[in-house]
Amino acid sequence: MTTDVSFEAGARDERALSVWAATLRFLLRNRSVQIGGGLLVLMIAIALLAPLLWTVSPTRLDTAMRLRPPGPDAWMGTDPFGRDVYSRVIYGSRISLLVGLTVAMTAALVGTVLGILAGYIRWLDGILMRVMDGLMAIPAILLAIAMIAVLGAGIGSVIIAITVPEVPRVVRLVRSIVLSVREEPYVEAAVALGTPGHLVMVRHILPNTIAPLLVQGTYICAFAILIESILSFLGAGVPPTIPTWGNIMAEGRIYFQISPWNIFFPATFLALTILSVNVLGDGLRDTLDPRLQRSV
Amino acid sequence: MNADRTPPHSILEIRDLTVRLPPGGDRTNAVENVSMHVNAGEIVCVVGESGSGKSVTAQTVIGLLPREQLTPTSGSVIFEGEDVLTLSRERMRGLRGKRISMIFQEPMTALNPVVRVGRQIAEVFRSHGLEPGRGGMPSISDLLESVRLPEPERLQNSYPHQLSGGQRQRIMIAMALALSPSLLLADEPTTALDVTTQARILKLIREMQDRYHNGVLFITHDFGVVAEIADRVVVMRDGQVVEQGPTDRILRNPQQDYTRMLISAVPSMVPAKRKRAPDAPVALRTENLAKTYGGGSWFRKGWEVKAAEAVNLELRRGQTLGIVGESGSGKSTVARCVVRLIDPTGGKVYLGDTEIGNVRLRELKPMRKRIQIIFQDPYRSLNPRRSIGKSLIEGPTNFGVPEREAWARAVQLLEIVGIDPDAHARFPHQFSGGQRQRICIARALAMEPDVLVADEAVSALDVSVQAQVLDLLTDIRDRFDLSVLFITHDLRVAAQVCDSVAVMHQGRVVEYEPVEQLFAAPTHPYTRELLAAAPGRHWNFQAFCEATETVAALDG
Amino acid sequence: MALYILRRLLAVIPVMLVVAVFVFLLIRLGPGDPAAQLAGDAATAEDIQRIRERLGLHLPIHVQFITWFGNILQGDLGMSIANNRPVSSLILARLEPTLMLTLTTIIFVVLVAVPLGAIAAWNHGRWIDRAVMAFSVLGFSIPVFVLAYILIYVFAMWLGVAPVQGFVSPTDSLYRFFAHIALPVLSLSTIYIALVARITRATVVETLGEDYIRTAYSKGVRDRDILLKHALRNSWVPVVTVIGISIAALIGGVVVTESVYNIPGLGRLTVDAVLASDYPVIQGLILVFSFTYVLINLVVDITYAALDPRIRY
Amino acid sequence: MSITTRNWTAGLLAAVVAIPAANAAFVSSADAEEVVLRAVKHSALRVLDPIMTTAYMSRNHGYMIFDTLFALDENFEPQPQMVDTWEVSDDQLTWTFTLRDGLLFHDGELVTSDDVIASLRRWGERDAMGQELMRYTEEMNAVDDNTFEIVVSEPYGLMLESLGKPSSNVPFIMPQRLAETDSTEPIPEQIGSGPFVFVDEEFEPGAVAVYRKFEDYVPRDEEPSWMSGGKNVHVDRVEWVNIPDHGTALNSVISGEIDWMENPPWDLIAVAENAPNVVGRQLQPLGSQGMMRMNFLHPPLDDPKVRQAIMYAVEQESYMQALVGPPEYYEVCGAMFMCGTPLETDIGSAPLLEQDLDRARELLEESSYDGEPIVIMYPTDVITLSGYPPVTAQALEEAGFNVDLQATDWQTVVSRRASMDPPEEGGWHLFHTNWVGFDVANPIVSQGLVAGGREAAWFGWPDFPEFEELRRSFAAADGAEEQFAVAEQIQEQAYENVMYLPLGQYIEIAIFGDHLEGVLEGPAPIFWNIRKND
Repeated sequence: MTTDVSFEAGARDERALSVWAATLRFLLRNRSVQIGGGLLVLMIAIALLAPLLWTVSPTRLDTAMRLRPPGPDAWMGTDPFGRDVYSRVIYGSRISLLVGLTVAMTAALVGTVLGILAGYIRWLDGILMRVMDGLMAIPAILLAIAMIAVLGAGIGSVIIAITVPEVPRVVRLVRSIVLSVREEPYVEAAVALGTPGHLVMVRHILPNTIAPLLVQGTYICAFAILIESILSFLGAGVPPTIPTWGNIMAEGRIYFQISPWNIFFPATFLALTILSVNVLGDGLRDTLDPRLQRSV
Repeated sequence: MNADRTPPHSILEIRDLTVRLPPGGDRTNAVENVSMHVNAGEIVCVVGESGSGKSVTAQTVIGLLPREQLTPTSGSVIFEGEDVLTLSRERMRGLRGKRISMIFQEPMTALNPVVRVGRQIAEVFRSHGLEPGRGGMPSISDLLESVRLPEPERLQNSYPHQLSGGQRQRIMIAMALALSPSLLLADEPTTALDVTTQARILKLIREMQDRYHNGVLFITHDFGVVAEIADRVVVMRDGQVVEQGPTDRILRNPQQDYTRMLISAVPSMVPAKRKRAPDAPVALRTENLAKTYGGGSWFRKGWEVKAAEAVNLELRRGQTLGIVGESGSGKSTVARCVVRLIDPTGGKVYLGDTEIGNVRLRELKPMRKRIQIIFQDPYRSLNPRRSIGKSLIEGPTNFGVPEREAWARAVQLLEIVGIDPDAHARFPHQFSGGQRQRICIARALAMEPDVLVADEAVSALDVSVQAQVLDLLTDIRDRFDLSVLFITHDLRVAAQVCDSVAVMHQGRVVEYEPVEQLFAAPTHPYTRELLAAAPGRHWNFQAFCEATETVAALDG
Repeated sequence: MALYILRRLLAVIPVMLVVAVFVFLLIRLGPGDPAAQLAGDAATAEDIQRIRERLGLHLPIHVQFITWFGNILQGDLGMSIANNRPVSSLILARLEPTLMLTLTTIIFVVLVAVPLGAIAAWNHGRWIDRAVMAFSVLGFSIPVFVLAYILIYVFAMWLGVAPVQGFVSPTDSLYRFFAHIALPVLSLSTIYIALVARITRATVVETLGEDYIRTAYSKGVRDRDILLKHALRNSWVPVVTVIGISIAALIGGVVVTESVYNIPGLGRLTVDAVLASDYPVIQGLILVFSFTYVLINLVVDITYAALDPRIRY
Repeated sequence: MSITTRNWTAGLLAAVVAIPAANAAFVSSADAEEVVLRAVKHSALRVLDPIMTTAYMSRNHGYMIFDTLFALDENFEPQPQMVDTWEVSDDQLTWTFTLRDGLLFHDGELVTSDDVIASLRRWGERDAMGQELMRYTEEMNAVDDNTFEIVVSEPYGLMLESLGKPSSNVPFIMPQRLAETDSTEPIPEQIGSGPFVFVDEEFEPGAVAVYRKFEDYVPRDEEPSWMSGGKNVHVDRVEWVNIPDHGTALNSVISGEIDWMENPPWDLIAVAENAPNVVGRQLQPLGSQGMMRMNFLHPPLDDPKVRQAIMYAVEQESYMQALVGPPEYYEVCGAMFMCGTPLETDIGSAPLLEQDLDRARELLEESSYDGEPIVIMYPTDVITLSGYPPVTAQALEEAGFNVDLQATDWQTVVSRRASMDPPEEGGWHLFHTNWVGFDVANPIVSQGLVAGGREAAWFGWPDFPEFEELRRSFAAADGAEEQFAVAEQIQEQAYENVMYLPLGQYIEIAIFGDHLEGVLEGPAPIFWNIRKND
């Protein structure tokens, strides 16, 4: 019996790492992942570098300079307060991405925890899923609007308000994966091997949720960015003291005919960002989990 | 076998057919330079293991190759004088169902679930501008009657899910033969069926072929079926024809090693002789074990299924107890109950002297290592995200074995089951089905169990691989003095590995005898039916001759 | 079957109870004093207190909930603070435009998206499929209000082929109804066409891979019949499910669309109520929308059970 | 692919093309013989009781269905409207009024003295000027059905101005049974004696309000002038449509779907006026005044130096640019009682007209301010208000203040501004609003100048007893010259104390189709006298 085969932990980790690297390489071969991911990375770069990119402070008013068309002084024109649309749009990318990514991660995290609880603790399942059904019955935008009315306008409350309606969807997803994977022979084998319940969950069941969650997470991210802009546009979102794309458009909407740049530029950035996340999501789904469907 | 027919003329002639696989596969062509022919009134069996290209051949003939994935690159398929490879889409459609028809493996999914079966049969006529029961065409009822379906009038208004698998396959046959095609392609039409149903369907195909005098290209992996039905045999492997010839010649005198190997790998119906200690201690015992599903919900009071009832079994150390039964007989329920993957609703399970059927999960845990299970599907039995090494040490480490020690043991076990120990860091997808099943066995052995439950553990494997895994199972049983509870639907396999066999039917054990006695003198009618239905029971495949010692009493 | 329907009906109760509790707490815990609002600029503290008592706002919260919930069960959704009318009458008055808008949209979506998805699925992997998918992903990415403005600008202002705003009841003039509803429906439906086309495509692609499709081919069934009679007929369950579920999301679009096109429906009422902090109206709207959503999905489920021979209950 | 792609595509195209092609088609009314005037108001009509609330929409609604005893003409003179004749006793204490004959309520009942007295009493509970009048009033008696008298405790010079008060709250006359409704509760039905009848069945709050001509209304013979004179109605029906989106509303005036739009955003007026069939006109004579109000109760704004620092830090022009935009629609004006009124004066206003950050910093340095954030309420949903707070915030920051700009909606501002709590506990430091010129045109009506502290003053609660006395003396002043002198004094002190800051004066334009004829000017929108030509 040869025991000189190397079973050192380091060697194993290296292999595990290379699995991730291989997965990443595999993902990057997908055209949608390339396009969507590339665009998204560009948007994130803009958001991160925003303070270097804007030409004047995005909140600086100059009432004498209001509603100027795009030109050398103001690349994307000025808004009704004479603020620089370009600087505001650049700043807005921070808010949109912050909201999108935070909502996606929070919803995924909370949803996963609740989904596992529902899928594993039988008595909790009924109660939890009724509550989730109830939440899902309330149209997301209405729920968000009502929650913002209670929590008060602010980025934090917008994030919470958009997250809450998304959580049930993640819970359902995770729960269904837990319930179906639990029937897989390899999970049963692990049970037969005496593996404790929490380890079965962590080792054998949870990894199955990563790919669907990643895909679902991108869709939630796109949806959150969209909802944030709609809420701001309706005047029920991030306070207008903070330049978000929705706010810029809301303030520019009545001047649509005489200064379309107030709508055009933020709308373009908004659509491009959502598009990039959606395309990325489609690419991830195609490569990771083709049977997964998107839900609204 | 049909020598008394009119001189054969060739209906189908495949010449040098090559079908290319999409790039990136493990070989360039799905089939390569394949030539064969089918005459009128003849059943030609194409035999091969998975990936041999036998289904692709049939799909090429009827023009159903997956679009843009498989493309015929050379050769010709001459059907009634025309090369179907050159026909237009519409012309090809005109042939399908009318001149060439096909039946498939899965009767459960091959019928449209939301359309009544009568309409589905009628659709064959209507797609070719005909009406059932008019213009000399048979009516739906005629057709249903001809495939021996009872109450044709009622049945044609049924939906597929209301029918049994055998009934659905009969509907498929009725549909395929509705317009009296000259060629019938049958792609493993009985593989998904229970053995008794299989026997009836095979009989029906023969009958129908006698009546319509058409040619049949019958695809199968099972030499038992071949012996039962074929006039001629074509053996395929890796997309190429290995050997072809009349059935009798192939079975008696195979020219190629591969053919020999395939034929001899079919387990014998004659129980293997083996010494066993009659007074070995009892390793596993069930006492009136029962499992009932349903009945829990307030709204579903009426819905209740007794999956297993009053099951009394006894497995002694070092022996193999087989549970044989068709699908739905409750054999897997029993297996999962004794391993406590599901909780029995009645009766007791003793592992040695300890009752484990009703204890709470906490108390159960120490008992877990004494009984292990191997599942049917080798592709789903290993966590695809964990290296096989990690899978192997999982059990022992659960019971406090230091990791280093567990690794060492894992290496040993890999060697025992015939896997290169250096492969411990690989992931399941890098292994074949047979290798995975070996790894599963190693994983179970790592626990040093007393009892091993094998739930259809070889059913999904090709016959040659199946033989090797069976050998391995027998080997480790003897080496580790294991007791094996062997769940199978296959009588041949049971005959080879079991010391005693319990036959289950509708949740109950109907007969429970030592293996020799069960095969030689079955007493329960169901057991007799089961034995009589085993395909190729007249043939001794290992000896390449007709069976001498058989269950002759059951013939007829 | 009756038992199944009863069971599904009973299942609605806990869901709606959750909604009710949630809505009540959400709104009652909110800031802003409705009494002060109602009293107006020149009100004194006593005025406000009098109004508080009239509205029952001085009672403990659980008493308020019980009273409120009891009233709801009797169809009384309370009084609008901003309009001083029963919420139920406000909602009833605004029902028709929203109903017509959503119904027209759903019909339009089904008429466009299902064929689009089916064609894409049939041509799986070819350019037409890619075009449909590209449209779909684009449809997901354009905010409804941006689209609405573009449509107004192009069709109403520039080409002058559609009115800018408003709603005409189909009972008054069918022609003018369609004229007014055309742009709102186009704006509202884009994202749902994207969604439904996508689901249809995915389902039909999957269905086309089923064994019985292969069987149908082997019978010589015509392509058209394979798509219509076999693939689509077996695809409608997921498609209808998505249409049912997306009604919740449709309502979000309705809120925006009605605001932009000045359609006096429930969406407009929602925005007005939010801006006026008219809590009873918000409560009533959420309850009505949620109840509608639950009911529609209930009907969808029961329809499956009635129509799909495979579904047992 | 032979599948029916083509059919489907064709169907789709057909569906899209089927969208009608002619604009006129959408305008054509279902009931062609009726003359309908469709107007978009500046906001939605919600509360139908013009006494319970000061909301201008409710006031406008009141002018449709109710009538008034007196009404202001274009010379700011109260003229009799429902009243036929009146006289004052020699001691100036008893006023006797006789109503015109044949005044009918919409339910067919005659208007009686009892109705008038009940209506005045209810108005007197709510309205500031009404409250003032009631303080002087000893009793109100019905002499007969058509005649009533008001007895005052001492001579009251603003009697007719009060009864003819043009803006919120207007002393509308309603049936006694309605007027007996508690003044904090809305009247249960809409019955008046005005020239229009409210169509309750067609009222959709927030969407549309419908009025039809009151056939039995008897107009006066005089030419109409502002709210006075003959109210002759020439249309069958008036619909007030609420279109919250200004762009949409404007476009529908251009396309002819709507006849009239109140207060479009100033930047868009040019767009409308460029359209061939649309005209824009200022209908409300005085215009409006912006106002910044500080909270006198809490530090640091209880310190006059800090308030003055703010006055120096800001300048009117920026506000007007941010709010209005095009300069032809606004005027920088230091007169607290409006430019263009008899009381116009720019005394004390210099610091407000020119930004002086150095002086502001200086004052701040001398003051008690130690860096606490100034809470500015920022209502974002009202376009005529959302222009101010960011301008203030930026100016204050430049002057060295810390600013907490709290975005919210107008309704929240309305309830929060009533809070006397410290800013950090739900109160506030500073908010902005607008007043119609008539509501600030003299020291008595102007709420911002009431300095009676927590009990009597308007939100912000300045408490200056001497100032309050000065203000009272205006009511007693005899003659225009004396009034002006008092007003000058009041304004000077008001600026010194920074009672409030006028943010400039702007006019509002109504745009309407040029097919409308006879559109009248007045302190509130007037729908009588208009003819709709084809």
